[in-house]
Amino acid sequence: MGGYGDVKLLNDDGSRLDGRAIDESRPVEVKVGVIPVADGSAWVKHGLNEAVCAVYGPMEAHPRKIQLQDQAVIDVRYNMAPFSTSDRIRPGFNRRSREISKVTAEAFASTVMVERYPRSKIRIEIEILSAEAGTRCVGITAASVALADAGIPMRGMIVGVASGKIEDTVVLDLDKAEDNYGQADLPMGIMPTTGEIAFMQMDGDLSMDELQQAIDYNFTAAAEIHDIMEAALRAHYDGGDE
Amino acid sequence: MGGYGDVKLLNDDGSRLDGRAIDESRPVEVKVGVIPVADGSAWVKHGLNEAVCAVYGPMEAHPRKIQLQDQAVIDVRYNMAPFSTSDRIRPGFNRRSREISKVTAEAFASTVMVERYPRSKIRIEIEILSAEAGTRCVGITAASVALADAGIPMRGMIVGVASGKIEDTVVLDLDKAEDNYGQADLPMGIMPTTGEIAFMQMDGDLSMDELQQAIDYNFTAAAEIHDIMEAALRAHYDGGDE
Amino acid sequence: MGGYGDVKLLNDDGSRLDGRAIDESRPVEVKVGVIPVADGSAWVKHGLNEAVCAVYGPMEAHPRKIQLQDQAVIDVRYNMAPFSTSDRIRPGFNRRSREISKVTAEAFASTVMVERYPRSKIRIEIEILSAEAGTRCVGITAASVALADAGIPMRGMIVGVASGKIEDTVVLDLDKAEDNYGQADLPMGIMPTTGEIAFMQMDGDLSMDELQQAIDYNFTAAAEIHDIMEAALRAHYDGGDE
Amino acid sequence: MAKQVVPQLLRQHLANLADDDERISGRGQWQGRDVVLEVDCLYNADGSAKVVWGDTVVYVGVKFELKEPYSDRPTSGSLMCGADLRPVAHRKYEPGPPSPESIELGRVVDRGIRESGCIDMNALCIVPGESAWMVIIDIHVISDGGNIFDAAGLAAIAALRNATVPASRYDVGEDYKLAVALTPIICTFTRVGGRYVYDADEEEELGGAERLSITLGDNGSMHSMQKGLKGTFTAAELSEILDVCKTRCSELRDLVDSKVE
Amino acid sequence: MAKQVVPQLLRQHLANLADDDERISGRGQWQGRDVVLEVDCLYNADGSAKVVWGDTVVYVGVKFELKEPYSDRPTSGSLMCGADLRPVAHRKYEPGPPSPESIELGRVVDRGIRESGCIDMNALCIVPGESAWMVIIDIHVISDGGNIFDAAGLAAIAALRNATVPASRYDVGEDYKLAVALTPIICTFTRVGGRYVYDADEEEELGGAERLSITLGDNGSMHSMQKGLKGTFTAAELSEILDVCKTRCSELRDLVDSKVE
Amino acid sequence: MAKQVVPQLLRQHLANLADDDERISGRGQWQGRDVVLEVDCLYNADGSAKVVWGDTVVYVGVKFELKEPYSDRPTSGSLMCGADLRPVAHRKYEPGPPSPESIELGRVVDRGIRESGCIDMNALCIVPGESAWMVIIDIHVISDGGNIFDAAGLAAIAALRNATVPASRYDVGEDYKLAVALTPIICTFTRVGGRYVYDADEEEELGGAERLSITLGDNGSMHSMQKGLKGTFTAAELSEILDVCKTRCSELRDLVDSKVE
Repeated sequence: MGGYGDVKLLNDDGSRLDGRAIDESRPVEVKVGVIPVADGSAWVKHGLNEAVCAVYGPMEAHPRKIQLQDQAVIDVRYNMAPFSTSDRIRPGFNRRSREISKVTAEAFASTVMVERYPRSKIRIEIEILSAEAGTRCVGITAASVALADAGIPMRGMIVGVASGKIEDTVVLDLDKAEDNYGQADLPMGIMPTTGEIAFMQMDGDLSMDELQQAIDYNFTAAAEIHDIMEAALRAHYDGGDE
Repeated sequence: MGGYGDVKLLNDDGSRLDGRAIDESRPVEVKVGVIPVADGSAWVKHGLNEAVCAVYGPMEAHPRKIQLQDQAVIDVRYNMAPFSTSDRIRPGFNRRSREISKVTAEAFASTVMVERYPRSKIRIEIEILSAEAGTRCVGITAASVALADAGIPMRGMIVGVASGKIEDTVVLDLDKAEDNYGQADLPMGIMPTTGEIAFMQMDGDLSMDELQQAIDYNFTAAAEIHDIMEAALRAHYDGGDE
Repeated sequence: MGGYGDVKLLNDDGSRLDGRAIDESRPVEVKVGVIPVADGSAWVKHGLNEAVCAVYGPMEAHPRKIQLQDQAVIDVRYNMAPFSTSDRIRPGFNRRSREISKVTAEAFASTVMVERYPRSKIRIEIEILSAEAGTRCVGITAASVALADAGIPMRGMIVGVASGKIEDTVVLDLDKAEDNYGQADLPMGIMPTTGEIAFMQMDGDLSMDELQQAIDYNFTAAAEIHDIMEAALRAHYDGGDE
Repeated sequence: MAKQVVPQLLRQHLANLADDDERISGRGQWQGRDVVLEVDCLYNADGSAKVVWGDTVVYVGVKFELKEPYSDRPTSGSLMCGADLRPVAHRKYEPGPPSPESIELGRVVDRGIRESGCIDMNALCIVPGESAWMVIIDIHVISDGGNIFDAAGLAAIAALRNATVPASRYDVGEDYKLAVALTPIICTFTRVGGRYVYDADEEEELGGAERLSITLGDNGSMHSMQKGLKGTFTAAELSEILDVCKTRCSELRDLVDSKVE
Repeated sequence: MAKQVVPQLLRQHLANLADDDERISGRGQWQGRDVVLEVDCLYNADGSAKVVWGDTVVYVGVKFELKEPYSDRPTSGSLMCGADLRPVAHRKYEPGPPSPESIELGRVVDRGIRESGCIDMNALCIVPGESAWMVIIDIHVISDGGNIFDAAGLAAIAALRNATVPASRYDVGEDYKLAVALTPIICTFTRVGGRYVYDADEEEELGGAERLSITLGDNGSMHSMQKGLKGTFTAAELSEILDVCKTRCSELRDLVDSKVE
Repeated sequence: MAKQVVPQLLRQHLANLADDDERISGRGQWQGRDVVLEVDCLYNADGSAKVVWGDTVVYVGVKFELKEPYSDRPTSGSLMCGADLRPVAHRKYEPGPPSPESIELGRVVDRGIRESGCIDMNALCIVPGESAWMVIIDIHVISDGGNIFDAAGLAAIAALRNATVPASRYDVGEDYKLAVALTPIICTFTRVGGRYVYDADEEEELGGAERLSITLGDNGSMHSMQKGLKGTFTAAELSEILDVCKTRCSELRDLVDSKVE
């Protein structure tokens, strides 16, 4: 969080610079099956963020040393395309992407029924095409839909959502200016069907009360986005999309 | 191609700056067996270019995942020595070298009788010692002779040759100035014994007629260089060289 | 060696800048068992140098291609912590560390009874925490003690010692200023119990007579440090240390 | 990459089809798949295009950066074109440093654009010897359903023709459209069942042999060629392909024209 | 890294212990291991600390370098925090580029320190737009006996509070103590045998599930959280942990205070 | 690199030969192989040499670059010496980042040249604090038939003595010969069949033990030593070797002298 404090992020009427209410998410769109050669795939647009995800597998895990004897390995790559941000990103090794890939993989290892596929691997490939704050959450949402499209059994779909703090006010779903100049960010991966949290990071400055408010916003938003994800999957299998 | 157009590359009598005729190749010298520890080797000097090539194999292909069940893998490394150019080249990863290695390997996979050596590997190691335009072709010529020296059965020897365009004129075998300031370059790998083309790249600007002229020059030059290669091999096995 | 020659390194009374005699070592301290999770470990402070070493193994050598059929592989990593020097060292690949790791591994492969553990690997992990000239020697000393602590059978403990030349005088155990501005350095790995030399490098300028003097100093110092190492091991197993 | 034995069965099947002048997809020898081209589709790119070409999907984003010119060309901007065949695009792709396949793809597209002269490098200069634009073309293959060269080449030139120079972001004036004088187009031919076909799909590539990629400019002259993969060809075969190539390139150039203006 | 099947036996044993409100080490659910903190212990570091936390041993060294500020923040210094889980620290660690585990460790410690605002970045500036201090925190884990996050976080803030800005080494004045306004502390909780415990040791981590790391500042507000490893939790479980977290953080902050002033 | 069990048979054979004061090649204990030295043999190098030493073939190229001097040595040029044991040189070498073997080779040759003081670093300075020559020595082993240290060291000093400073290429005056005051020479001894021999060949290295490489200057003083590979030696053994070393170094220095002037 930049936390500069000298940038105005709320209008005088309490609304946000882009006109949203403090508990209002940016619009979310979901499409299923956008990558023909993948076993499952999805496209998610969340505000100005855009992500695609391909799922491959389950397949034999190789090299053998990564195999787990009693479950599948979840192998996630979160990657930002070079043109996804205002300043171009050089392709290649990137500490931020590695960390996000790790915690995203751990989230899905908690919800995919990995014990059904011993010694195998499920590849989740998340590509961020446009980034405007909140891409790790958009990637998680896309991955859940792609896993469902691939027919991988899960205990539920994880929804990526975030709340944060700007001008000492807790708000849902920070956009780029709010992320740059705000005071805190709390991205979470929530399974609305069970109430479990499979992914959580936080940085900035939050009191315990503010944390509770942010968590509440996230749960509400997750339920709403979950409906959009289900609708997209239904539409796809009814042959209704596009 | 630089294609500047403002650099004079032809003399008033139509000859080239180094005195060659437009259909005249730079001199080519070939030596066999210059790398004592290799299974086959060759040295080629083509104009001011100088290349050596070692061949190792056929040997077991490892790691196993690179093995092909019904044929040998051709593993080519084209490398420019750090001191081979006017500005020193840093050792290490290099996109140009990777591309040349790939297409060179594919050329030899087309002419070596790879189906005789399932699950094995043939290593072709091309080292450019001096570079003055046209090194990929010199490397191919050297590799053909080294393969022959190693006794690897081939459908024919590939000869590396190039033609190009300078001052709107198609000429054989560009030297460095012509390469830097010319309008087009067409390197090819030709098997004179069968008339097949195993390697081809082109960049610059060529009309269809100019292309035909350049191809004709290349075929003629390939036949001549093929004779030099054969003579060197004969001399080597007759014990006549050095 | 810097070998500038214009820096005064000896006092008028013939003593060194830090007051030591020319045949006097910096003080050496040894502790055993400082890394609880390792199979054996040691900490050595030698002047202002500080090193820790962990030993793991013998364990199965993998990947299999590094295995030796009739003996154990000695796998040494010598690494300088980023904060170990005046100017911070970037973590990662480093030619100097690779060379020291190689020759250190070769030294211990000469003294550990590797033939007792075919197809296995013994890992020696040397970490330099503070560096003030002579770290490769301190690392060797620490590794010997850590190997002993791990119960790995050896023909003897190698002691890391160095002599050098400053102001045309051979002296024992160069400190940082002497190393920077001196004329020669001769680090050695000596087994006092057998009189063998398992490690040796040298750079600078030494006559044959000076070499002999430097070797003599090193042998004497090695015997003394060997006593300190043995005392530390005895104290540790008697439960007497810390 | 794990290499599999290409089933003899597939090769034989493709050969039988070729004997009857047929293809596995039902297409004619020189018939391409449906192509959908979309431009200006990536929010943060300075120029962008998406191509859906059969089962192949490619995004291209163009970005500009201000750089000091090379000392031997003080008035010239520069061009960089790279491709990444990331694991998203096919189960056969693995993570790691750029593979030879992705390097080749980037360099072949690069050469076609660069050698056509469609961008005037001197027009990219802001202050001679001090600053000039570098145009960076990033090819991002999302789904490899065959013939990624042509899809990537098409998306690259369309993204360039869509590009806006972000002068205001760098405080060097107002944004303006990048001038792109020509529209070089790549066409790729693959030997399948013994003969050449245009626009091979995934199965045809798996059971096919060498590949010839040719870039033609607006006036029909050739700007790049590349022979890839195992196999050889003759000068006569090349001639035959070039005739088809002209027609296909014209059609695809018309498609680009219809989208960018 | 070679992954082993975690013995069902260990998991079962840990579950049985949890049922009886016990731990394998005999500790209580929220009881930590003994912690020994030492500062100013590395000769060439500008600030340093060593933490021995049960079987875990971590060194942290702080170094300063003069850099040109980023153009968009001309009056601001910078902070860099990295961790290396080198093979010295456990037989499970292998050489090579930074593993995801070491990247996560460095970034979690980094965020806790950075977001707490304990260092005034503008105070690190020497000449606006020209030179400012970069503070570099290097975490060096020597022995991984479990809960390296808390040991590394503790050593990092202690080393910072021990740090002297080496102005004389860079010819920009006299050395002075780095001003560190706050003492952010990390506490980590791990699900073991179905319930959360504080400060899991090596065996508990091997047989446990997800891990929650929380950084609290002096006034009790939260500066970073991180859920790691396989497993999920509920909002109610998080609340319970946060209460314990406050107490533990205070105790550890007192320990730091007792050593650095 | 795949390591093979060295056949006991070879070791035994070498020991038997040593007992009879013989070598596998028929040479005497201190006898080297034929050496052919050629200089000025690489068109684009500023200095060059080729050494054919038995079955070993090494090229060395010297290049110069203008660099800003290090701030702590503003009037000093610099020297860089590296070696690449590329796969061309033996079937045992694999592609990839520099192996420990190649790093050691480059560093041992570097130390011998650097420590001899044969090049006056201050004479490489053009403008103090602004520009000075960096001398770059690249060792390119083409065929490893044993004893690459001596072949590389010989080619390196010969290439240096052949070198021309390319001042005109950098617009800083006219080209001139690099001043090289001394001719340091490396000699390598290997334990084979229990005793030391000079100039081990490929088979002797395979069945031998430790290796001692010693660089002597013109006046007989020592500039570098390196013990490599598994094995130990005594101070007495070192003395014996040093006597032979002096003679061999003189002979090779004469060879260099005969070629470069």
